[in-house]
Amino acid sequence: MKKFINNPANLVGELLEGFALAFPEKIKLRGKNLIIRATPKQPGKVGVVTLGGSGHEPGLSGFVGEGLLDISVAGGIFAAPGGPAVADAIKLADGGCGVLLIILNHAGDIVSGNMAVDLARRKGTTIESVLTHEDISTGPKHRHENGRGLVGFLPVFKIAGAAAEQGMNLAAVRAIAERMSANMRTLAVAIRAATHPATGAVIGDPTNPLGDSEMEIGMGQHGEAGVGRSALKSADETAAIMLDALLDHLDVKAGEELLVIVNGSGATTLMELFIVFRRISQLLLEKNIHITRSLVGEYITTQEQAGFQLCIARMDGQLLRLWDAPCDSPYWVVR
Amino acid sequence: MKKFINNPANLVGELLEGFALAFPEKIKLRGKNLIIRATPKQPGKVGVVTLGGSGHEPGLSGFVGEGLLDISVAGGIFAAPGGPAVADAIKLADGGCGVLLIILNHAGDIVSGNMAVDLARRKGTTIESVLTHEDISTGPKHRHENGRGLVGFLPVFKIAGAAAEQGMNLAAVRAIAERMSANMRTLAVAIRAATHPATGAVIGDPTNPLGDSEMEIGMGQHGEAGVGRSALKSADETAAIMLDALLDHLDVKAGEELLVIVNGSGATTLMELFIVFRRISQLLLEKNIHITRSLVGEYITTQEQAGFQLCIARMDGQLLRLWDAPCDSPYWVVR
Amino acid sequence: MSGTHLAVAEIQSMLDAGFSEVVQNHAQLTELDSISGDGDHGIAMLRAGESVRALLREPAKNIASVLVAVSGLLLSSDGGASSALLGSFFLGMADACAGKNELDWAEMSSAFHAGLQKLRCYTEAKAGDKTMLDALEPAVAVLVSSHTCNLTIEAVMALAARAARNGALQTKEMPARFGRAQHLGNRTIGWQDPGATTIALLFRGFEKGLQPKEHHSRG
Amino acid sequence: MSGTHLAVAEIQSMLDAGFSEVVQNHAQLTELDSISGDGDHGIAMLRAGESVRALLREPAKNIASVLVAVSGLLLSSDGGASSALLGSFFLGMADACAGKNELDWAEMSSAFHAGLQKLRCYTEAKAGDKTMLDALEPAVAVLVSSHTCNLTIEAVMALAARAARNGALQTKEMPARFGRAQHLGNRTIGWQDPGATTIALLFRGFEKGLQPKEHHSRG
Ligand SMILES: Nc1ncnc2c1ncn2[C@@H]1O[C@H](COP(=O)(O)OP(=O)(O)O)[C@@H](O)[C@H]1O
Ligand SMILES: Nc1ncnc2c1ncn2[C@@H]1O[C@H](COP(=O)(O)OP(=O)(O)O)[C@@H](O)[C@H]1O
Ligand SMILES: [Mg+2]
Ligand SMILES: [Mg+2]
Ligand SMILES: [Mg+2]
Ligand SMILES: [Mg+2]
Repeated sequence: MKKFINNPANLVGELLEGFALAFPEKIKLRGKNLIIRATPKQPGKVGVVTLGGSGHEPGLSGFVGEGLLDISVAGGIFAAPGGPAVADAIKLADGGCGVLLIILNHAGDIVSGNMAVDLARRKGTTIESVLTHEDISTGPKHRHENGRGLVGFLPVFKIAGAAAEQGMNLAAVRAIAERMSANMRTLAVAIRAATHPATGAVIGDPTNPLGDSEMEIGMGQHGEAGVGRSALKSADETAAIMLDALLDHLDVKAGEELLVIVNGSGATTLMELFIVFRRISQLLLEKNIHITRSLVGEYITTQEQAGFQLCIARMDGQLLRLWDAPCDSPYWVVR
Repeated sequence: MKKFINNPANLVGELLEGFALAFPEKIKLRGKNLIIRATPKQPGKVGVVTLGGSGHEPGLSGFVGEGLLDISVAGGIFAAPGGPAVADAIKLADGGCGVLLIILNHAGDIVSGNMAVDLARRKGTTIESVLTHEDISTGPKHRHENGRGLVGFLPVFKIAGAAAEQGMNLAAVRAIAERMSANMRTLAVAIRAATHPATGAVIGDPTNPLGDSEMEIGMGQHGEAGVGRSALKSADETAAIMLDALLDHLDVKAGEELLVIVNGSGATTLMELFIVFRRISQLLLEKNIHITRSLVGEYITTQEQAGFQLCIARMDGQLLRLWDAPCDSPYWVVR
Repeated sequence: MSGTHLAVAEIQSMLDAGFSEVVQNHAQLTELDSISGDGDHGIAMLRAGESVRALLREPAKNIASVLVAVSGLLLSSDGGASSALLGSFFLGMADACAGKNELDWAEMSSAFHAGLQKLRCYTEAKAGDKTMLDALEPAVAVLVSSHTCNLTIEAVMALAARAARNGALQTKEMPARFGRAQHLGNRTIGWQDPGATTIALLFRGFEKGLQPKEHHSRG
Repeated sequence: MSGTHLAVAEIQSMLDAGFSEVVQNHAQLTELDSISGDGDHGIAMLRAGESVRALLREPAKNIASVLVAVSGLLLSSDGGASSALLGSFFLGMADACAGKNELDWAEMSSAFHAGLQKLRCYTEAKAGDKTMLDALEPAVAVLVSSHTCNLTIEAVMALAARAARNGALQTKEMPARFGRAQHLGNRTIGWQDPGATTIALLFRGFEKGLQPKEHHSRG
């Protein structure tokens, strides 16, 4: 895969440096891989930290800023950062009121996140964590706790970030982040696999590549193969299949209000995402379900993977107020 | 090219509908193809309007909103809208103080823009226009007025939008938009051509496709072939070649301050754009040229074209103040 | 060539035949535009052409109203440079036909000329620049210079169509100097300009549409 | 097997040989991870392995400090699940060696066991789940059960390496239940788990690193 890169061994270092240079008024690179706010949060408020692999830009570090994260710890390409670095971040983010660590459910993030929590606790920091695991393709109803963390990190960052900014205590920030996490569901679809940018190799079983007229529901954020291969369908048909599965899993009833996010995986155009969103809107209207808030864009990508993630979330008054609160990060600003 | 679409004949209608449904608090679709603000600008301020083809999302309609455009008139895929629709938009945007029409230099946009200006004048609207033509590959020094309008539309929208919002009169808004336009330069590079989403056909001379290890400096925003084909270079080398050409064309001297925009063409990842931006920063630092503001992201895309546009602009105090003014559009918010 | 007049229905069938040629050859137009432009010319012409043909099947008040409607469809098809320029062409023709229910050949040729003049308001391109003007200018020139000769309308339109075709063919040898293709310069040599090709198709259709079978002479 | 001790230098050369095997086979590891994971396991192991090997060439204070440093490099290599788990493994070994300048074989095997215990703090995976545990558990079990037998260190490590290799081979038949691959379930059958393969390589290297040539007996 043709790319504008230099030595593949330096990908992460160079991309983080470039990112920090591009947004000096919003964020800073601290040490090797801690993205911190340019102006730290005032002490006396709960810190909010996350961790995750690189190669998914703008996720996750693009959402460090006022009203969102305090620190994002960036790992290698598609690889979680180590626990000690995360523990350092937790310490740094602690303004005396403890820290909430948001972990996306992926093997490496769990291992490093848990290790960091251990290390931070041993150093006396008050630390709680919340897990996002809203993928329904890997987390069917009877074991939803197994689901991967996909674009649903964004509402959880937003809610936790806003709650912390407003001065809620750690228990309250954690509780509302959990509520957001428990009330969202995501499903992904892909029509083209990603490559690993350091090797250029396509991710996926070479003996069973995604055909030219196939799509795969459930393909992971790292290009991991999914479970629902089928013939490529139209935007409208795909939207309907995915929406139905999500509504069923979250058990949404007529009359309810939903947040809807359509997240492009990298190579899929905004044009396509709008066409998908249009159909989602129509279908929800037919079902008398109201879209109360929405986002369409690229929040977490996987190189040149083509496809999208559809996320729905049940909102309530408090969640909506926090969702609407101002924030100011490189890739999401709310006035 | 695999895409999530429905009937190709309905691409534009569906994408505009979806776009409007996704951002109801910011924009509305009026008629077939006018994207207007959800809450119109107060009367007594200059209106700011643009026109351009679709298939380049989020450009141009993603930048309708407070502090930016009042109306964007969307054309067909890669095709300018007709003059009468643009004239309607101008009429609608006129709050009694006249309208500035921002035209990107592309054949169809010029024809329709000029026709709209004629029609609007005949109807008695006070209308001025400004042309963006900052591409240096098609606008060499001795005939820079020939250059295509690329991502430089964004600073011009921002400056004109902020000036209008602040209550400047039409002559002043036009003058400062012209100053912004005259002080910017863009160069594009591509490593993979786009397809037309309605036909799926690759754009470019089929007898001379871009090779697997080639890049093309100067490839257009619609996938039109460029002029500088060469072996694919590293991110750092490419950045240096492009930056040097731009600095020379704009005649930038040590000690000056620049705005730098790196715009991804669609398939190129933010990761790559950051790596490019890093090198641009280093090179400018070496030359003692200061980056005073910067943007890295996708502001105008061309389907799955891979590559980026590098834009530099000479700023002054007034331009910087207008650049920093708040704005609130679907794809650009400044607090 | 004096003595023959074209009424609304004849104008409609001439236009219909013109757009029919264009619509039938849309794939070739897209292919040409893919090489040096952005690959959409045939798409634009197909969409506009089909809607124009549907419109031409409706009864019309007078000649100007037909031409205004054709122009409106071209302009509102949001089809880029070619649609906008063709839209302005038919608008110019319409202006010249204001208030008329039939045209004699002198009026007809000046309507074509007025169309060209209107189109020229929106582009500085001239024959030789590898654009639709390479086909349109010689075709209109034939109409203007021939209406005084003693030829039938069909014969003059056949000459105009031949001039358009030759003009389009000649664009093969030229480097583009206008439109998206201009930036490719010499790399466009060898390929016919898409817009000029459309004009040639349009006039070929006009010629066919004026063939005696459809043509009701009012001698 | 009593009476032999490993000093810092021997531990270093054992570790070095282990990571050398892993580094040499990184491409295979990436290939396996491309099939059912995200195609980066070999990349992570190459990067971490090379930095570990560079570190092992430096003189070290004591055994625990070597192991802490190895663990630190694995953890700070930001290499995902496998690096984090291996990092915790060597951290657990280090804790067990605190204050020691040499290890007898009983101490050595309990250090390996402590490593496994530490690793288990961070995953619930067990042999049978198609993860690195399928190789690591049986290998450590051999060390733990054999240090009481009358065998040389080399011989025990050879048995452990064989157990690791067999464990890794067995993952071929299993559906994944942990890590990124879990979601593919049965579609992973037929492919060896990348992490288990790494463990097998590591122990094959440990065996080589303890070969008499490098091994200074203190009998
Ligand atoms: N400035 C111009 N003057 C004259 N003709 C032009 C101009 N720009 C484009 N054309 C004509 O339009 C044709 C391209 O039309 P089309 O592809 O439909 O529009 P676009 O360039 O907007 O994609 C060209 O082949 C050329 O004949
Ligand atoms: N939860 C887990 N428990 C035990 N081993 C795991 C777990 N997750 C991953 N692994 C091991 O790690 C290997 C993948 O490592 P690697 O590709 O480097 O990490 P990542 O999955 O973060 O990309 C798997 O093959 C498996 O052996
Ligand atoms: Mg990984
Ligand atoms: Mg076009
Ligand atoms: Mg075109
Ligand atoms: Mg992996």
